[in-house]
Amino acid sequence: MDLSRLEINRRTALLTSAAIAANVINPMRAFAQETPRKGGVFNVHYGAEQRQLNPSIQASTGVYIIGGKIQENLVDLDANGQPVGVLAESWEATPDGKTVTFKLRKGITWHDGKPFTSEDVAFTAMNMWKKILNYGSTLQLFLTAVDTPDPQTAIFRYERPMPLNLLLRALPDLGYVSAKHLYESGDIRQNPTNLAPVGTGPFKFVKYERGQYIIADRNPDYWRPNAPYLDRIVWKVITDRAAAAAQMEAGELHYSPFSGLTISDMARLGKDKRFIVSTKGNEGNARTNTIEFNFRRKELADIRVRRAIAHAINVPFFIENFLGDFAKLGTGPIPSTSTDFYPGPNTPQYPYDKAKAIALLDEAGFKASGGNRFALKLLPAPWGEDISLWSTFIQQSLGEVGIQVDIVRNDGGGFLKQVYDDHAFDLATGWHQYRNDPAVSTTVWYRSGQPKGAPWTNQWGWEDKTVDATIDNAATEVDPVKRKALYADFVKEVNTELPVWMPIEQIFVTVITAKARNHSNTPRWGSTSWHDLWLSA
Amino acid sequence: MSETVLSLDALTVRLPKGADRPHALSDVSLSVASNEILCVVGESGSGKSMMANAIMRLLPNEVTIERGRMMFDGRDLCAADPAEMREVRGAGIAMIFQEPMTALNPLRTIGDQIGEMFAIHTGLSKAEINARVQALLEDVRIPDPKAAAKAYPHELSGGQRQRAMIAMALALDPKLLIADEPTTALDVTTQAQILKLIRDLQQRKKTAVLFITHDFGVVAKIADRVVVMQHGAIVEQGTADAVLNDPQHAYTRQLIAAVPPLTAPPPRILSGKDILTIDGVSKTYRTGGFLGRGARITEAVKNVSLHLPRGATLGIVGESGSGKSTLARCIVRLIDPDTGSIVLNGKDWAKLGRDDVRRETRHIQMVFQDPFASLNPRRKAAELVAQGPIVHGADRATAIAEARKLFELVGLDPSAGDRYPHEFSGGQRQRIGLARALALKPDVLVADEPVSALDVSVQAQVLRLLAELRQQLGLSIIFITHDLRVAAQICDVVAVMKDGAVVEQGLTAEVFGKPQHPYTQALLSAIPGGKFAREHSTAAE
Amino acid sequence: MDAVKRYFRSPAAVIGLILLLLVIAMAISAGLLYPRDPLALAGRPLIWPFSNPRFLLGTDNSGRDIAAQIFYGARISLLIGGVATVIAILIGILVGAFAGYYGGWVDNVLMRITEAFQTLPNFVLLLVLVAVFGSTLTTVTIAVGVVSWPAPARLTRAEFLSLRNREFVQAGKTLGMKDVQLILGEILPNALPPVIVYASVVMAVAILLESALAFLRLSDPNVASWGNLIGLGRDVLRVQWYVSAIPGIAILVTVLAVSLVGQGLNDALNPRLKSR
Amino acid sequence: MRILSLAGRRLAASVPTLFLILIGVFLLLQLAPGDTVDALMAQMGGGDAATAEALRKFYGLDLSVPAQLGNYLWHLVRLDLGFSSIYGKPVATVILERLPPTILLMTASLSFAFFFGLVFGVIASRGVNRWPDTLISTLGLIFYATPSFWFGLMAIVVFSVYLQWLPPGGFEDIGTVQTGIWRVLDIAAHLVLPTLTLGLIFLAIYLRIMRASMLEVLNLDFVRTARAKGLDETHVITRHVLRNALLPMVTLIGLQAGTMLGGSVVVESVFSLPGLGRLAYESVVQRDLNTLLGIVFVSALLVISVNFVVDLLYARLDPRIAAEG
Repeated sequence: MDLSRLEINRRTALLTSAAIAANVINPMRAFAQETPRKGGVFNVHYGAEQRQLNPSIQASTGVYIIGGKIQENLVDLDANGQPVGVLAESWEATPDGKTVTFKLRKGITWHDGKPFTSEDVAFTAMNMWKKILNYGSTLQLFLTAVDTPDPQTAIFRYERPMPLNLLLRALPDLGYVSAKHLYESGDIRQNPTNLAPVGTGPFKFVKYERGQYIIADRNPDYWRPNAPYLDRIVWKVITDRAAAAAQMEAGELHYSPFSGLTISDMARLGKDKRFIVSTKGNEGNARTNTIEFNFRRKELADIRVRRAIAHAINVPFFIENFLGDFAKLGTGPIPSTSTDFYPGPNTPQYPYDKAKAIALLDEAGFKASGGNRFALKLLPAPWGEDISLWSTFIQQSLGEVGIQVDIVRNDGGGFLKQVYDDHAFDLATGWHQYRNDPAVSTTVWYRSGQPKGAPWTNQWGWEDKTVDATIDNAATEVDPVKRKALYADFVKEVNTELPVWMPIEQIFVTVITAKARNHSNTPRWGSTSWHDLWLSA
Repeated sequence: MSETVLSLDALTVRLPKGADRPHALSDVSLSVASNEILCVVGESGSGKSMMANAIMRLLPNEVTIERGRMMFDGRDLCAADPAEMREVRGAGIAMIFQEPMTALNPLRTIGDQIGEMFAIHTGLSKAEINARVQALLEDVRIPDPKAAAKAYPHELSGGQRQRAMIAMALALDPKLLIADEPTTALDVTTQAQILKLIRDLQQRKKTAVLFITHDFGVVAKIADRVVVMQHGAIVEQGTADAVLNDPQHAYTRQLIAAVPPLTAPPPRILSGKDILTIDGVSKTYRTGGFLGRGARITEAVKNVSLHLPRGATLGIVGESGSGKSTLARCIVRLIDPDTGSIVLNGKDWAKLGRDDVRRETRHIQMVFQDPFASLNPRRKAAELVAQGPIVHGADRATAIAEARKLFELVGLDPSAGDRYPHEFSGGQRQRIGLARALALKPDVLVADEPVSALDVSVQAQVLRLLAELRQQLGLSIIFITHDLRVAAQICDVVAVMKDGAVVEQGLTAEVFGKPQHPYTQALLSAIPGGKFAREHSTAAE
Repeated sequence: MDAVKRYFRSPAAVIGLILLLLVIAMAISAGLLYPRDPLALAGRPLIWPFSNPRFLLGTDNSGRDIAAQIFYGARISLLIGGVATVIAILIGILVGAFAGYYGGWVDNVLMRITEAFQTLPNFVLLLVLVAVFGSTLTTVTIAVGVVSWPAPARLTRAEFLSLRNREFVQAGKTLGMKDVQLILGEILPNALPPVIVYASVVMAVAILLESALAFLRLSDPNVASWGNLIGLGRDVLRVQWYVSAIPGIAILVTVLAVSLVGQGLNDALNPRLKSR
Repeated sequence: MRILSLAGRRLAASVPTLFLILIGVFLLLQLAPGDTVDALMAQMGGGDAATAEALRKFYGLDLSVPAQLGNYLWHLVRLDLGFSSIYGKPVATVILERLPPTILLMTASLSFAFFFGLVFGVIASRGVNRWPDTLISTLGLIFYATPSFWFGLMAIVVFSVYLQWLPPGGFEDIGTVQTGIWRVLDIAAHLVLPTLTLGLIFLAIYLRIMRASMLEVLNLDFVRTARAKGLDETHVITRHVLRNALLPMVTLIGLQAGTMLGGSVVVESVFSLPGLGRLAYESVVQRDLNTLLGIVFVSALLVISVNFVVDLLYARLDPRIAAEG
């Protein structure tokens, strides 16, 4: 059925984006300078239970939503995305980029009363960030030592130059500090503190009922004056999204982070004045939907087939009708929200062109005998409603150009093993998380030589020397202007070769009660400490 | 003097459409006086039980009383409303039933169920009721009444349970007691005790008893007056002596003639050689028990030795539980005996291995008791008979043809071969069973209670058929029965078994004429209507 | 046959039969009425039923025609229900026959295994089987079949235990028939009717199990099954509740039909032997 | 006492069954693609091969399968269910935390289904083939045919969102700390819809079994004797028929325990109840072998103890059982 014949109607019944747009533009309706109200309980929807809560050893939004309120990072981002000190007051790097010194804030104590010193920073960096923290280990690959001349100073020594703007961009996610005196002895991974975190943050951990809820109360001796405002935060474990939406409407939940509800519920609640639904406050957690090609299949090794597949899928129609205003057309691995590194739209693109797709496939020599040219196995990641819709859409679109697609469902463990370890896939699709800097978790998708079994890395059986070179140079280029240019070349190269196609760019959606104040005021607000959050009556 | 307790006047009961006849009872009129036992006798399907249920107004809801009156205690029970009927049931008219095994609630004690009669109809206190229950249990001569009151039905024997039912029925001294074949399911010795008990209680309490049976011996033993029923109508009515010794209606005469007399016909000459000798066979069962401890051991067959002359019929008689069936099954190796030898045509059957038994089994065949259960309902009649030869290698066509010939031999229409077992009557099915056994041309035929499930008249026909076949085919038969009268008719030699052992054996005329063993004597005297059977036999000769 | 007459006398059985024939008709006519692949993109997603003439029952959140999926879904549910039932009944009869006929240690061992399957919550076992062997149509069908055999096994064993000592079986033994001939020729034909009637219960459970699996997104996604549609509809439940409601009703009607027919068969067919 | 030894023997006979299940599931899950470390990686959002290797060694997944099975059974004999990789706690504590909701849900649904099944079964059998019977039987069939998750979802939409009578999910109201009677009422309110959803299918089954069993007992001889004693119909039923008709219902409880636990997987995920059912689903998805086997072990114990109680109940109800055997 030819898509064009479809009566496409701009304003689909599903999403009256006019209403949504209003929310996106000015979530913070101009209030007369209200004085913050102290007290109150803030209930948070917690969709997927994590195995532990310490952000120093696990970098995932699922941990930050809790651990980020109890433990604090060295550096975070301010309202317009620039680094701002939290545990660190100031920092400076030597011109050769091999030494970075942090001046720590004075008078900060852990929740158990012990003082916070540079020793904690050194211990966390060397034993957690370098050895256990996912992505942290690659970031701190060349970190040799952390000197602590005095309790307020921590000096990071690197073997190879560490670009300051890369480090400062990475630390908000990969810079949470744990207490040395609690983790010194025994295996860090099995330390019980991981399930009852102790930090310096505005909220102190109270209780964790597995499968039910987590409670944290106000930290009376928090270092920021008269903060936090809230008395208590309760994270409620609700795995069923429809049930979570019901609890939001019943007033039992105030906030559902990181697109926790279904698309239709988010659209519906957007029209309800009791709630604010927007992507504001999630710019730091941009992600793209992928199509990963397995070059071990001879059809996919042929660039013409990969391009034909890209041309065969009407991405604008999919975004318009299935994802609505929470997504937009992607142009490559670096999303447009990354102001520092986005190379602009004029890199090789693959707009929807069914005729061209068919031509390319014929040219590649795969004739359509009886409607099917060849069959492909598509393995979708099992999390994310958008992924399952996107994989169905791929199946339907490729079916139109004679490529039969069979979706193979797996659960979490099964998906990672099949795709990134056994390479038992033809096409795969999931999320690529962009974390403020391409070097953090983006270039690994293209850099060759990734160890077998490492998820979300280049397991496509594809290697390109020039791309590798560009990546390595950019990773160690100190000058921000030169670094940005290098990444622009990187995007051009990978978009031409197309080992992985990233056509859709999405930002997490926040659904929060209209009574909340000082919310969504930084690019990664969901993960921050909420020290200034309060609820009006 | 006795005054009429119950009188039925032209009672007519309609059956739902689709039944084999329009009316269960048509124009039944009779009356029962106090201090009198009226026996209602007739074959199965004559409507005698239906009448009992009609009187108690306990008919199944699709069966309705069409017309007629049932006068009891000055009231017409046909017109009585449910509340009135409930007063009559149990207090006015009491009833005991045929199957003692299932007539009592398995989950409640005997004392409790008898006590319930008082609880329904009287205001007596708990203590008084228990005392009355104890008195009743002594009245019906139950051994150890105190224990019996606390016992559950499954802990009592068939006879004891029937006594409990009688105690329950007579609890409130009802004017009328209806007994629907109370002794049919019991052994002949227990049956004699129960009949005596009913007779004594009836005379002492002057109750009117409506006694329903199909056994003329029982009629002869206890009836004051007799009513004979056929197809729902009364064909003859009168005093016991008149009806038994001078029957007017042809159907009554035919019924009485069918009752096999006790005296044996003149003995046949027997060949000297034995075709089958059983020597020292015994079988013990171990049931229950956990890892060997606490198992209950029952010695079903104890060291039995018998011999079957060629062409003769050896009768094995005894009450239920005497081990006769187990012995029969040991002979055909359905059960493996523990010890002893069974020699057939010179070969010891007891020692054969499983495969040899399967090959040799053609020489000895068995006919079973229950006409409904002994034929596979899913196979056609001809196929059933032809099964044996087919298993032993005959090809299907000749086996089926052979089967049709056998149908004629056993007195069945050959074309009936294509019908299914459920389309035949009880008697016809036993004939099919017989044909199946004869298809393999066996030397010995073992018949385990072949006729005890049949009506008297049908019983007589099958026995006659067996006698003819014995003559025609020179068959040697082992005939197992609990009914001494049947044994007297058909068996040349007889062995009496008790608790797994043979207590007496010899020529039928001798064993029945001059019984040596006290148990045999007790058995013979317990046969109801004994003298009637003897006198009648001389008359009918 | 009077059993057939008796079957049609009960109204419930007739209604059940009509519904079942309706579902079967839907399954057969699916190819004619909806030639295109039911999973293909047919129009805008989430169109309300009866609001657009081209889509009588509207479209789901992947823009697929719900009516087409209901028709094709009939095929899948009947297929999964049917095949799984056959597997369950076959294993059940095999285990039940041997345990019931031979008794002794054979019975003990087989009963321990049956008990093990029944003690283990069947849905958990189903989850494990699907997690291990993947969730394609064949694996799901076999898994559902393998999970539901203990009940028919128990029923067959009970039938064999009661029939084994029946006189017509002993007669067969005296005629010299081997065990196999006795089991297949004599006992099985009489043990089958109640087991066949029980098959309707097994089928009803099989269809419900498949839809529950699909609801947890563990069923075969390349197939237009009712369970998949319900699972998909779960995300839009609050507004477009019809996406889940329509297939839910379809499952309800099918299982109802199968159970009514089963009950009707049971009343009409109670074997001659048992009713005496 | 006779009954205890009988039921004791039954308990002993179920130990081999238990081991059979555990070994079976253990070997089966080895075949599943990916292991708990992959699942952990998926949840952590990434990690390099080195960490994966360390984790595998930590969870003892590097040993050979027989070795893993061996030391699992060795621990099991000492009632140590091993360590849960998802929750980083001993499996026993994880299961103990999740046991109360499941036990509460199961007992509530079982008693709801048994009680109403019994009542409606008796009513249906009294007015057989009249309107109460046909109505109840058809309702029973409709409940039997309704997919439980679908009924659950629709119930949430109607009762908790639209009518706002009942909470849409969860085991109890967190945030506001209640004690004593208020907490009990709160949990009860949370369990109303899940009990209705889980209990519905079993209500239909008990209803049919009770009706059939009542009809069968009503035709037995001792009921005719009771009527001949002058008992009115209600007394005949209460004093004689009911107790006999209950026997098949009681045996059914034993058989249903297993399937009910299976059903709770779906109901607990729809109503987000933190019970064993959902824990089982999560442990399969997360490939947490120890927790799954722990659940299988505990649910098997649960089913076996339910059967043990059923045997005692049955022996008390039916004196014939206590005597022989």
